[in-house]
Amino acid sequence: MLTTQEQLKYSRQIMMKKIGESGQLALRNAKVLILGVGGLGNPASLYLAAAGVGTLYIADGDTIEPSNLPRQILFSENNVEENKAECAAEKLSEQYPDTIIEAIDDMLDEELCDYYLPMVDVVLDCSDNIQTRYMINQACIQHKTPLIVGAATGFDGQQLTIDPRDEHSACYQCLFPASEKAPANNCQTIGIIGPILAMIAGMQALQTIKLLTNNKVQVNQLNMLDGLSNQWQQFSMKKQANCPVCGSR
Amino acid sequence: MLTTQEQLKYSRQIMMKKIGESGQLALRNAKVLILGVGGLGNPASLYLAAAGVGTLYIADGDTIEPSNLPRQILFSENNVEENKAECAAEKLSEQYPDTIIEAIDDMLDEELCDYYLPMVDVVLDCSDNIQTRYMINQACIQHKTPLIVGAATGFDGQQLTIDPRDEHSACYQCLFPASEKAPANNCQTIGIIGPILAMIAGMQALQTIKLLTNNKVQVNQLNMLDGLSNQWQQFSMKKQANCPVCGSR
Amino acid sequence: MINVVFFAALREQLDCDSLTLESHELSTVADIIKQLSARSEQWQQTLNNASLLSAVNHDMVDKSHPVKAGDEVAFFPPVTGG
Amino acid sequence: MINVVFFAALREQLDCDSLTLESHELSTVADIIKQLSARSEQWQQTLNNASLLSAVNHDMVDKSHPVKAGDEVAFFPPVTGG
Repeated sequence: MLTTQEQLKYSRQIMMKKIGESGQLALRNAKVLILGVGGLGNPASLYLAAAGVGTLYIADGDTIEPSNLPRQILFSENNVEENKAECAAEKLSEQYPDTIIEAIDDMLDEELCDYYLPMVDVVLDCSDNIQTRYMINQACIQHKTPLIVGAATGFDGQQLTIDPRDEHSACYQCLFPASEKAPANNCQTIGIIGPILAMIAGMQALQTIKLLTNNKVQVNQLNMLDGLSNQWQQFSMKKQANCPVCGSR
Repeated sequence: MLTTQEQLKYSRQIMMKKIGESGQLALRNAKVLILGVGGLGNPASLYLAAAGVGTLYIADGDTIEPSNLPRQILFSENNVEENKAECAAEKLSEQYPDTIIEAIDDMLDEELCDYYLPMVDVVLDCSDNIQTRYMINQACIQHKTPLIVGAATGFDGQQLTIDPRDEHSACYQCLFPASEKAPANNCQTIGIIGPILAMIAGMQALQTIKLLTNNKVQVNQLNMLDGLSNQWQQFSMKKQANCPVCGSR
Repeated sequence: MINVVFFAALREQLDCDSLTLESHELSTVADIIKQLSARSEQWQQTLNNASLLSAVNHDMVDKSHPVKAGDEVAFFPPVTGG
Repeated sequence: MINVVFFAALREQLDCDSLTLESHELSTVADIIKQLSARSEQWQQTLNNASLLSAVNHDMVDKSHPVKAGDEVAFFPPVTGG
């Protein structure tokens, strides 16, 4: 049951048929892992805590640098050199006392995934490199945990949702077959502008809330934002029968 | 000239060809008015201050209520009953000391528009009702000030950009001819979910940054987000020759 | 055939994402609204809202705009909150 | 004719948003890449990146996928930052 105070606070969400009181309760009972608390993980964690998600695990091994500040909106000058996950957890805990926030001050590896994934309902991939993306994809397939992927560099962004509980859902490896020439492009090499991250992380948070409240979430769909032309494109993808990660399920 | 510190801090923006050092300087010299500091104005003002916009005027006559907290990410429980513009200005000033923030603790009227619009380069319409939207549209047409409109309710959002300096640009009134049956739907009556606001305000902030850095900004284009189906649609619109607001220019 | 699509809050109000109509007898957007309004009170009310927006092949048009076989006609509401 | 569109960072790299090609002699996505690669060193490098993604009529496909007149073929890069 929601308290009277919760009913008031979350009233704009509860009044929506697709959320309702049962949806708000589902958010309160949900456990979400956010991998990476940089440009995407900052707004994603803020909006999920704000919406009333009960437990957030946020993982990042990096420390805050001055060049992060123009887009990583939880952090200030005086947080420079702090661990990102710990700093974000502290700020979110203060602002959203209803949410339990646990910081993991390390980039996840397979061992940490084996520990955390069985506890959570969904994972957000907010990481900044393709090796981590392959790793969390494989771990989510193995643990049958839904994975909401976001990525951004320059004026561009991409979002896709993987649901290993659905036998037809493609995985990250189906989309981007691992090659020896994995792209080295990232925010350090080609730059990034904050609002692209707000839009992609917003889509990740939206998919997460829909998934947790038992609304339909679109899989096998690559959403691509081309920010300079202000255009979103949507591409259909298929599970690859011979995918080395999800193909043999 | 940018200081060495600014060059480091904004390096991920400066390294992009479409921004560069000249773009970053343009952001620093820019003055932006944000009308409404609710669900849209919160992330829009955060991302613009973070990106290094030099001066933000933020206007809102409302006070913070508990039901705002699940989506208005600058505010906490202990800000309830404070004025939104003042509270946001205080938080933003602390987090982004490079940006001058002026709070206007009143919803703008025509008189305030006549005072502020000649000072600013662009206005963001982050208001929550159609009367204010018509008012700011008319004022921007009159002062030839670009207007970046965002709107959201439920799982849905819309964004359009109006540039009165471009004689072919349609205005808000061209899109939504004023009728006696103006829609009464708003966040109080049909609810709202935070991530939709992040996506729409992100698009507003992106358009603002593109405009200020002399990149092409798309006018005559209604961008519509249908969050339940996770789809963006784009519709072309035309300036109406007989529009009572912009038609006789 | 004319492909009619609904977006945003209309989908929930009409419990319908899209449908197809035979194009003969339909010469304008208004004709489509009139034909669909006969379906029920709910359709009548939703589609005759003065602020309903319409587009043909992704161009926003008013209700007198012609339609022909093969067109995609979209209906959606204005959004004004924030 | 085949309509070829580029998205995201490719636009800046190629200084091109879209173009059209005669469809005869082009039977797969790979053929399009081969033909366009002849334009310059820049096109050659950009389009022969192993991680380049391609779609035909908004379905993601691999490079051996057939193409025909009227198709829209899109190229775009994977995005991996965050």
